Amino acid sequence: MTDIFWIIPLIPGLSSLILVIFGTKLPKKYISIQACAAVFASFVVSVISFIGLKQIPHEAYPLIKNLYPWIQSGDFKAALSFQFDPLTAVMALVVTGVGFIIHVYSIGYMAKDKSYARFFQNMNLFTFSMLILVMGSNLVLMFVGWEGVGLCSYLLIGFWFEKHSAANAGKKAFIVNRIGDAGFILGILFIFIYVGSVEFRAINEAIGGGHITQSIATLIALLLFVGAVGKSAQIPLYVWLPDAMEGPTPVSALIHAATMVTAGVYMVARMNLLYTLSGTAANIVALVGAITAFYAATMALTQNDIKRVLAYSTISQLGYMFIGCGVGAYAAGIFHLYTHAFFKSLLFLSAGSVMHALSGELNMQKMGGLKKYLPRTFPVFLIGAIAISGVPFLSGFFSKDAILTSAFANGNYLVWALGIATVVLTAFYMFRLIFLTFFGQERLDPEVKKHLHESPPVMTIPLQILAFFSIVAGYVGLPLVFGKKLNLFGHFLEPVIKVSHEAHLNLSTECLLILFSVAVALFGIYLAYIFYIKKPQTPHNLVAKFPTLYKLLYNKYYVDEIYNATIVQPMIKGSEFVYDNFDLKVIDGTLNGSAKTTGFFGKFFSYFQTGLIKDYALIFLLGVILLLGYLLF
Amino acid sequence: MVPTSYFIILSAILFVLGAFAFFVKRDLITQFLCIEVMLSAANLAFIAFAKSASSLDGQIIVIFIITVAAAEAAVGLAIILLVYRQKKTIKSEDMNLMKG
Amino acid sequence: MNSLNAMFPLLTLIVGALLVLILEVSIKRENKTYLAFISIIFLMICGFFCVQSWGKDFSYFNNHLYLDNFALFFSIVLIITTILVTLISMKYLSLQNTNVGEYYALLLLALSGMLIMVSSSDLIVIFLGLEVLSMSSYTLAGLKRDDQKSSEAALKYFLLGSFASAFLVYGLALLYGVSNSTSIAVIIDHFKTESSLSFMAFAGLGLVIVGFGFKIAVVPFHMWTPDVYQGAPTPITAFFSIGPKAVGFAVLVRLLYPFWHVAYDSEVIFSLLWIISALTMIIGNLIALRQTNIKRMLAYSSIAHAGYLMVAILSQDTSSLMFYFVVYLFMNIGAFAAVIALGKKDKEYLELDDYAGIGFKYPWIGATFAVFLFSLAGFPPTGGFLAKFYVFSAAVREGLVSLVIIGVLASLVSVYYYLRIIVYMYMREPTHEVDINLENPALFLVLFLCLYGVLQLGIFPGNILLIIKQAVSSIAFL
Amino acid sequence: MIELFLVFLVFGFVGALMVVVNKILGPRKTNPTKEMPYECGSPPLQEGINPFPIKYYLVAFLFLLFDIEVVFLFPWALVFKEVGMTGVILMFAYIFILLMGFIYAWKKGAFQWEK
Repeated sequence: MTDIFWIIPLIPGLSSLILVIFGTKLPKKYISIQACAAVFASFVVSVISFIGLKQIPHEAYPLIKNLYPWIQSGDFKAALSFQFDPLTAVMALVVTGVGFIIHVYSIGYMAKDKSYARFFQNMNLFTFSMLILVMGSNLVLMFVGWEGVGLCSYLLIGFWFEKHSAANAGKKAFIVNRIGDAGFILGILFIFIYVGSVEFRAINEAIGGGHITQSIATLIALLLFVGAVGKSAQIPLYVWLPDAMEGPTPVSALIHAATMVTAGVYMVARMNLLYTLSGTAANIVALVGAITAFYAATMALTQNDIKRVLAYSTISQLGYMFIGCGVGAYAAGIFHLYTHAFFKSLLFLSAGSVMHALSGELNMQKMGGLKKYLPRTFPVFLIGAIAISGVPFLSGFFSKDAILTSAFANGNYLVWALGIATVVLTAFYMFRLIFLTFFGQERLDPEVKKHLHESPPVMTIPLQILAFFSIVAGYVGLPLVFGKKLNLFGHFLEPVIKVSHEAHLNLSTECLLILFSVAVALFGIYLAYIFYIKKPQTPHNLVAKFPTLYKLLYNKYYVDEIYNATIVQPMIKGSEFVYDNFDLKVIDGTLNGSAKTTGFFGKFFSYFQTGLIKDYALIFLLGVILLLGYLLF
Repeated sequence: MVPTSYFIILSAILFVLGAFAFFVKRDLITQFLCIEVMLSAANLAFIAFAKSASSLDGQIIVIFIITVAAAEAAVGLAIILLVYRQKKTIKSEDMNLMKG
Repeated sequence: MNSLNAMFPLLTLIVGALLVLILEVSIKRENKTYLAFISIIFLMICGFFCVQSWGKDFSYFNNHLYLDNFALFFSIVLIITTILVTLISMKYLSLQNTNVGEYYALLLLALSGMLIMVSSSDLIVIFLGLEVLSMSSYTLAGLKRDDQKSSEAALKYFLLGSFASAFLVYGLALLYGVSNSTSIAVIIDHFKTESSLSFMAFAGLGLVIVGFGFKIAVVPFHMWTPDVYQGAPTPITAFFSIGPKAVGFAVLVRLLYPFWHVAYDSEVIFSLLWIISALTMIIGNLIALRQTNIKRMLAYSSIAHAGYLMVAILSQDTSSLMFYFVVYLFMNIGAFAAVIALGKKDKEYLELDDYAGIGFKYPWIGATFAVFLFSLAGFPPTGGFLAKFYVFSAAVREGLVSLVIIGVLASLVSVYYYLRIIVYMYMREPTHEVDINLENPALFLVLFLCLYGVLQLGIFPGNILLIIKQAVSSIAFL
Repeated sequence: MIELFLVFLVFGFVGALMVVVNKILGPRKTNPTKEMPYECGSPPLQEGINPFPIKYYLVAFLFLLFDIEVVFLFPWALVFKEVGMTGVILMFAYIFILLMGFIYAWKKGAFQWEK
């Protein structure tokens, strides 16, 4: 049963092809059924092959299926061949599983959209390319998938291209990703020069055999990491992700939270030997990850648009994954990828359901008190928030904790500190989001409120499934406190992740670390609680009701003020400052700047294209003279 | 006995003159004649080399080139006529419908 | 093997051309399609001869005409090009009142000129072939006789073209003076005997490179390209964008490959071509950014592609060059066919705005055009990706890393303007009514063939690579 | 061959210089009087060149072509004995091609003087 894995990608591809050809003629119902069925089928196949994989001995890893000797030029070979090993299995399960749930959700969400077929066709195409990316057994095939997902995200971000902003967001995403891809291509070329092959096995053997010097490894690793930075929206190439929220919400959930943006992490984990060999590259990865995590979290504080908050939080969580990979805890990084896929898509989808209920309203300041109107959406949203903030016994807690512990264990205290700080911020902004949206007094437009309704079951049931997984998914990777045996996830990945230097802490330290991170998480929630539930109207009421307690309450209020003045305001101010100056001016500036300069040069050169024969002849002659002068000297 | 290099220098002078006259002149016919000058410069060089190497190939080649030049003349003049019929001018500055 | 078989392809073409001419003048029919079919038949026969003599190394005129597999490969590529161009021309001629039968005869003659060029290794014969090609091209460019742009294009092409060929001839004269011969092999051997290249030799080589550099349109000898491409009838533009380039590069291969093995002084030429190639990639792509006329944009893009091909020349990897040409043939003719498809009686849609919303109005044309553009931009899994990949990886193997980096960046720039057309086709509301003439089976056949070719080469390139390997292994440098 | 190179260099640069200087310094404006051909100061009575009818050009081209092609007959005559039968065949093929061209021109009506 282990040799059928190669059909996993083909099923969505086939379905997408059918939709391309007959899409416009088929009835909506059929389209949705086919699309979901295709993804579900490949999910089933993934599960089967996963079970099969667990039965065979580790020496047989990875399973390789050669379909066609694709490229052969001289000594360069790249086969059209898929591979299946634990890492691939995890990715395939996440992509198909979460993908399936999101497909189902989209049935309800896109129900009224005119270009229904185009949407599902693109989603299937995306699943296809993503699976190619994770299952390809060589870098070239991986690159094919890499480009494919980029293209699909471009198409899906610009899905509502009538909106000018959507079209622009799509273009921005595309251009930024091209910058990353340049690095990626060069990385592949260099690997080919120095290894002589692009097959992952050959590369690993070459590294294991010590055919690659450390400096070369660093160069290649950094080039590849440029690609990862572009795809996974890290500093400085993250700018496209927030704008990408112009796309439909399921797209944001699938592509920009669960799967595509994690491709970079997958790539780094896949090339883990390379990064381990060159310590510098690994450190840079960890550092970039940590900085991004913190930076994005600070920016999430001030956003009022639900989806943008989530987008920044995604960037910050991706930062965590890169921390994991950077400090050598690849298993932990992938583990976080896996849990994050659940709770972040859960958050996005429930945000989508909120939008759905409020007929497209995104501004949190215009919400509040929705708890009673959205009885089914609220609890799942809450679960997602708790999970992401790292409260114990939900999935987010385990993965985040694993990453932070190993960061600490490897002695990257700066990274660890940034991580911890990010925990506070994460908890804070997530619960700010919760409180502003579901608690407090209503700030709805009466117009919106008139047709305020809970989403249909086809949308809420997927949410509940995801919520379930967000709770339990973590238990496959219990922290080392409970002994290495119980960390099934890391154990499962060991054949792929050959790094052995995951430094171990003694029990007490680890427990302290865990408790500490939990404490800061709860602290963040508490802060949010104080500021967005307590503060607004409490004082006046209390003054009116209980004059005797006035002083005490006044003091409490005073304490709040202190909190506010000392912690929150500087944080908010700083993040606003960062957002306004750095993010908007510098980075967008450079992007537009580069576009402008190329445009300018184009103008400059085409100025010589006067259309006059004599000028053409003049340039021709100057060319000849320069050429001869060059030759004769 | 005139040394070959003299012929070569003469042909080089002819060639360069033709080349520069090509874009100094503003009249299509004249520009075309400049090209003919360049071609005959090449012919001169061929003949001179053939003579110095006392081999016949060069002279045959010259015949080929002359033929080609004649054919080019026919095609070229036809095209120039076509343009003249449309624009009533053969100034090369006026041929600027397409640019940029 | 010295045998008259070497003549058959050429004879076929010439007989065909003459027959078409005579029929044109003797049977005065308004509908010229039958001439197209006649010329296609002759092209097929010619192709048949080429396939027959594969691997037999026929030669004639004591090796002034030598059909090694290299020559045959390019001949077949060019024959396919001409067949496709003939197919896309049929309807076009009657729609855009270019309705002259000489058109097909001239195509055949141009093709014969190109066959002479690729299958000879004597520079004078190559020059004669070049002139046959050029004169037919000048006339073809001006065939839209009452369109001012067309005749202006013909004029510019003619003047600058013969200007360039004058340089070529003078270069030949100098080389002849150096080595008392015009056969490439003899010239190179003579170089080998010398201790270092004389001024004359350098000047001659330089001028020859200039002459062919004009044909393949590399910077700074590219100025004519956009104007000629824009003015000429669109099928002819498609023809220009492939035929002359292919032969130019074939000749450069024949000329330069033995030259690389001249131990001394070859690196000067090498660095020169390095600069030219870099400039071509950069400038071509940059100017293409700000074009709004599709034909003009494709012209600049073809300049850029010449730059990539120069990279292949520099990395001395003929197979990647040839593969690039096969792919380039399909994707470029396909793109031009899609452009032609958007036309009706006396009206071509060439501005970017005309393409707004085409993707939904004519889904099939839009989708195929998009595929060709993706291929030109070098996206997997189209052939364009593999072609670029081969060229660049070969270059990296030769250690031309910096040039490859320039190339990759340039092609990143190029993605933008290729993509802009797709954005217009799928993401803009049409500004004005665009209705096109759809009963054009030959054109759609071509679109389909090219689509098939691009995808086949992108996904299953195996077989063609084997053929190319045979062809490369047998390049004869006589 | 140093002279050759010097010639290239000197003429090249001097010529380019002149042209560029011209482009920079020379005034570009022109007026009808300036365009007028100079006929001893008196204004010209008619167009400088009164265009020939197109027929002249046509005949001239054809004459030029067929006249030049004949030039190949002389070398053939020189080596007639050596090349022998093959030469005859090839030359006849050559003549045949020219003949076809001639017929084409004829049928096209290039020779009929008045329509």
